Amino acid sequence: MLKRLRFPIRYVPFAATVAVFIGAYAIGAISFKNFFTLRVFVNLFHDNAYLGIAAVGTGIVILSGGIDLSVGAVIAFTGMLVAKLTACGINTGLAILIALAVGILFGILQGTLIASFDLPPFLVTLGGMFLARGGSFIINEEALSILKNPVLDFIEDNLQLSLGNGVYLECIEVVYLIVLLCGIVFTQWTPLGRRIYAIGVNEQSALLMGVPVARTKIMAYGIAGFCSALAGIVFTVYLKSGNPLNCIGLEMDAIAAVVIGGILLTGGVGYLLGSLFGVLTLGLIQVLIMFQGNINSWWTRIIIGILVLLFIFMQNLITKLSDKKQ
Amino acid sequence: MDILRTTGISKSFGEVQALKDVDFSLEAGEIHALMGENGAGKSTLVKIITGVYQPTNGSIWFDGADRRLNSPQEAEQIGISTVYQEVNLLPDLSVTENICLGREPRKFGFIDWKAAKERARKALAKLEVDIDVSANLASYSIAIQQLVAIARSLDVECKLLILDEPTSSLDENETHQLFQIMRHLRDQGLAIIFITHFLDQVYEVCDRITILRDGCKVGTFRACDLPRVEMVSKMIGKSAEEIDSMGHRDFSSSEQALGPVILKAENLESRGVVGPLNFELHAGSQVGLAGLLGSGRTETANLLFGIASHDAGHLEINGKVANKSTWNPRKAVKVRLALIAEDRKLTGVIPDLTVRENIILALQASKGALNQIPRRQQDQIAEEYIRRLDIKTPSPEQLLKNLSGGNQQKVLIARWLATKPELIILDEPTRGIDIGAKAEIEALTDDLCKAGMSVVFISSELEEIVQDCQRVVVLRDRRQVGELAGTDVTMKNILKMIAG
Amino acid sequence: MNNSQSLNFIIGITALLVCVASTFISGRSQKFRHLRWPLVALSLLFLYNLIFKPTFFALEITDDGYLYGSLIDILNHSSKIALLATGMTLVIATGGVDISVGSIMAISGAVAATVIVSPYSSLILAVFLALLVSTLAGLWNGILVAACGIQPMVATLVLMVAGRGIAQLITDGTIITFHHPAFNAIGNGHLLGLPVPAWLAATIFLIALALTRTTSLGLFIETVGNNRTAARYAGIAARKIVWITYVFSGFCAGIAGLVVCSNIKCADANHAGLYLELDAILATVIGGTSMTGGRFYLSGSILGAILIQALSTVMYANDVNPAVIAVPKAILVIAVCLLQSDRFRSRIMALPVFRKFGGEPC
Amino acid sequence: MKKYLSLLILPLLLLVSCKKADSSKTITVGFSQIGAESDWRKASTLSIKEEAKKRGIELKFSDAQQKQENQLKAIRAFIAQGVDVIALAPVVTTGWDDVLKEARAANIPVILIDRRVDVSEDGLYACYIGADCTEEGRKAGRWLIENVGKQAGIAELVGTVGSGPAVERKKGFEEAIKGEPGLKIIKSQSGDFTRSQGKEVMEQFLKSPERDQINVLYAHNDDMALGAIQAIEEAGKKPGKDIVIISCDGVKEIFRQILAGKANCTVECNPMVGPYLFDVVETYMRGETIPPRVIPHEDVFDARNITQEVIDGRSY
Repeated sequence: MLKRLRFPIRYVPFAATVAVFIGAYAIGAISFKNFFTLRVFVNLFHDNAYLGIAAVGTGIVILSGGIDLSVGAVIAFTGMLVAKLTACGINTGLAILIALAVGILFGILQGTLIASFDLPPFLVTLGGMFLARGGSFIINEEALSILKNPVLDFIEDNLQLSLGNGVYLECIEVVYLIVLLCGIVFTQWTPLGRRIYAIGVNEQSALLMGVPVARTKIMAYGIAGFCSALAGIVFTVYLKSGNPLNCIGLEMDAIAAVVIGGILLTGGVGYLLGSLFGVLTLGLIQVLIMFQGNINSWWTRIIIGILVLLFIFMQNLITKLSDKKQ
Repeated sequence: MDILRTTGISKSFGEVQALKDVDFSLEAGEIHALMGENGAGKSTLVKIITGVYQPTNGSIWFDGADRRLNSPQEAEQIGISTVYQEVNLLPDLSVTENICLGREPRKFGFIDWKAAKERARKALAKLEVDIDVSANLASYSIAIQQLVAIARSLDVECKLLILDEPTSSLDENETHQLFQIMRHLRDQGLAIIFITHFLDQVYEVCDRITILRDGCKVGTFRACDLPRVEMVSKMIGKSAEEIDSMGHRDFSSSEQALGPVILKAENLESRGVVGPLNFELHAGSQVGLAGLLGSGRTETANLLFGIASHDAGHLEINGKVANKSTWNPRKAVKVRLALIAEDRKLTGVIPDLTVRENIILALQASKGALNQIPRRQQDQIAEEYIRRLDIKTPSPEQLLKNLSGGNQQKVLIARWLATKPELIILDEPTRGIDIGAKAEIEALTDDLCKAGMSVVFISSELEEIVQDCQRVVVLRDRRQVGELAGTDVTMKNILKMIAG
Repeated sequence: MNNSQSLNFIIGITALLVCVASTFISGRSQKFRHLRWPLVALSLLFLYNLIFKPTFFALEITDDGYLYGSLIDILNHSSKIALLATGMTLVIATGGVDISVGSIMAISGAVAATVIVSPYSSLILAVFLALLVSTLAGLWNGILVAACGIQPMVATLVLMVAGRGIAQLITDGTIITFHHPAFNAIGNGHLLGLPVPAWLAATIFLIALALTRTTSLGLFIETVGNNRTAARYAGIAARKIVWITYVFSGFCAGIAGLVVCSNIKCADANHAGLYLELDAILATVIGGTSMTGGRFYLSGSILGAILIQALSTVMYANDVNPAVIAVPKAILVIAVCLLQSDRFRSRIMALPVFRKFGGEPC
Repeated sequence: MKKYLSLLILPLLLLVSCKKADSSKTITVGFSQIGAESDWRKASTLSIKEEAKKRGIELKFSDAQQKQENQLKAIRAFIAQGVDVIALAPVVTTGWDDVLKEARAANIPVILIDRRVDVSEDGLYACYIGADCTEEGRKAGRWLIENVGKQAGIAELVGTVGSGPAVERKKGFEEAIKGEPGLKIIKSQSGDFTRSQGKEVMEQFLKSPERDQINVLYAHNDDMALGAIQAIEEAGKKPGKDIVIISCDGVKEIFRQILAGKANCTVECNPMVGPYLFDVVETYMRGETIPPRVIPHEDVFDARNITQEVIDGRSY
């Protein structure tokens, strides 16, 4: 009996998202020519890889019952850092490693403030956002391009796999998928991952059950920091430049993606795989609007708002229904 | 030989001194009861032994070495594991995880879920529980959850097992199962600290008893050398005679003519939850709701108070008919109904508000936001009830979270008495409350009845019901199976009905 | 010149002394504890200017007979944050958060401007409609949160995203410029020498204070924020309380929107109140209200607003690149919050150095 | 479980259904606009939309809301859609290499509007329409030298820090006045291209110790200038007299101010690029070679050449 009931309650929001994604995709395929092509599908991944990676980090933090608003700013910061370092003639690989290290440290710092002084995550990461954003302006006030860079060019020219008629599976979407996979394995099959869920469900109980709450939290934010930094690097590869104005407000997209993916903001409930469909759906909405091709900017905003709303409603509804069933 | 020795343990929270210089020792292979009123410091002592709190002074010796425990998992590592009073597990995670969290079996560094489930099943099997371990904990009853919690602590190699009020949400059989397990473990050389308010349970399983009062240790005794009455008097610092007088109530009130019907339920039902229910309650009398855990007692209370809405039948309180769709707590309060709910932590306590604010809350709510009770009056009310219920707090402005469980419960009772109710529903009012407070509350309810107030009394302790109620409604499997009145109200009859 | 310098200095010192004094007073009294650390920060800011930039304190009385100077600017510009923070405080106290206020500002401004330039141009109508619409926006949030039980942040995210779109829809994407003396007075006028926005903020603050403290609304809000189930069991209409706070927040945002739009004599749907919700939240938390809900401190939020604005004004005055202002802001916020956190204080105060400094954890 | 199955099937379906983009007769142009942040921007969008309608060209319009990532997505979408020409008003100058290469690979020409991009190799874009902001900066500088003279204390309201126009208009202006030691930029601070910021920053300028030396204001766009004018008036000074006001873009409102004597000069940056754009597009579709550079007609406006007619003639 329980076995049969368990499917809806646990997987419903996620399943709903998948359903809606497929639905939206079908609509696009029917109404626009050249929409139902491999290129569009691959572009979804290529254009949203950085968002996806950020969403993995955000997802983990949200599962731990926190929130991370610093994502966008950290992406911009790492971009600027890599650009600056390479401009200073430092080996690109090294620059990337440094950037990643900085990202992790940044996350750990935030985590420490939150965990060991119980400051509200919203606030600390907001501070982090200001810090990183300001920092990237201190590095350089205007965008820096990384042209003629052997490493990036190599990545671009060689690390790609042709799928026929001019469509390429490129490095960054692969990186995204790998990160996502690692994220899923991490959250579902490692003790630390489960601890993150545990403190997300109920910190007090988790503590009494012997979960090292503070350390786990710090870890979660560290991982998020890493993801943001990696997203920043992917974005830099994607743009071949760093720009302090990049990804303003991206954190909101990431959060939206995670929520749409069926992870509850209260923490402890949901699956990282959902974030994939959250990201793809957001991307899909944009592509649909672009294909439609004469929507005012304000309508774009309103439509996205409405769609987010629809998602939330549907999830609430379905979850309520399945609760009733139980 | 001793396995645990604490010397000169003291602990204070702000102005509240919870423990004063407590020496406590425990032998391997014994079941040791830790007794005391609420606020006596039992929970605090336990939390110190398990590393949740660090003592202000004093030292802990465990298993051959002095220990400085900074966290529960440090305690767990050296073999101290605990089952707390309120189920402290993770409802949104699976049973397996709740049992294995933090010590999952691994394969190449990854969790081996198959093995984990197996272990969970084994651990539960010891308690003769057989459930789907991959289902969410939330999908099981509190009793099961409690057993899962115990299973969790049995799952590790532990030398000292602490059971803090483990039986408060278990029914008879489950309790006896548990006791068997406890004895079994003791015989294997495990030391067990057992905290409970059920005296007979103490005498049933415990070898030694340590009594605390007001944060100080009164003494440690062999169970066989310590008569019940003496223990109680030591716990509450009152003489035996006083206690006798407290326990009894004169049945004159049952002889007095019944007042008008104040509560009338006809085929009252909420489908799939509880019902149909049929009973009446006369002003100035007590009706008991008897039944095993999960028999629908709390559900009934919620139905009457409008927490859950009934979808069939007729409910009339104080001459007001409760409308199916619109019946809610606010309306209930308006007709002079009050509910002191079972789950204090969740449904009653407002931790960050002061005692005063907590006391006047319901009264204020009934008056509505716009006509605020003048501050002076608020203080008077608070002072009055702190005195009447003998609530132990430094001042009315103390935050409620700094009070002990029993005193919190008293504050909640005060909150509802302040609304001058004519009908009050007491759902397990004495759960997790020591005998002293228990007697006080019983005495109080009697007085209230004498003063013309009616009481719906819910308790898993049949003695209480038999003693206090002229009329008992018996529930089984979320349905009303019968009603007893007057002289028929006896343990035997009730048990017969419950057993069915 | 010399004369005026000494005058600046005197003003500066008085300002500083006032701050320091109130710091100690608040430190002593149980009631205003939460104000202490923001006040310390403010004092430090003033001290810095007193030493390095006395002209910062320059105050003049213009020919039109109102005060003019950086201090007044702080008052003037902080008022819009203060307005938002007042509403935000109540929302946060119920355990929620409203990140749509910035967008609501834009909407309110757009509505007002559209009315002003329309044939039926009238101050009353413009203000009325703008406030009506923004209150409705608040109601919308309230319904999503209270009735549909959606997590506040997600619920308000919807309006945050869509709101600017709606505002642009109203203005048809243009920046509506208008010349309407009466309406301009809202953002630029002066009363008893002080700017009107400051008066507005003060009024709203007092209204909120009255609503929450002379009635039991405050108690109920704190109860709901602290333990919602218990509130319901105690017979409090938790839902109603929650959506009322969102409605009020929307209303405050509406007024803030009017102030901004009238201050620059145009409705800029894209930039009006952009990211201001963040400042409002910061102000609230700096003021000592916990983001998990429960106890709230309106006075603290106002002070927080002033502190945040003071910081950026000082930065402007010192020619700091606004893009970089984010950094000191972040540091300030974290610092104040650390000091507000009991755990941090108890750890720091444990150090012998701080023993005598009056910081026993409260 | 169905969900998962369909999930697996989806990519397969796609692989099967890959079809070449069939080209239709009507010209399709994809246009990626920066956003709708100002009247100026809106005007340029309008002019392109209307022109497209007039010429019966199908326009795929996409608003990036100030985000480069959105513009990249848009261009990829256009390529996938198989449009004939892509028009791009880049939000920043950097980071366009890859996507432009993709466009070239799909041999779709890209036309830049009102801002250049710096790319690693030439020929990544077919044509550039619009004056460069550096030139506008120079014009502003020259006007200052000719009309105000060689002695002045200048306050500068910079645009959004790091944004293309801000950087270039600053550069151009500084180039132009480099020769004149008498012209000093005393204050320079970002007003973020908005009126409110422009006003707030100007207020601070007017309270700074150097306030008395400021007699020229150079604002990177009209909106900031309009904000600053208010600030100056509130400070009890006369904009246009006590402080000469020069700004860029040339929107209706600033003309009114100039006519009223409250502002002095605005360097036009012509948003009405629609006609120019579609001329180029049509030449390309006819298979003729297209010019690498088209410069729309742009004026410098001051009290001498602004009349009511000019104002009424403006749509923005």
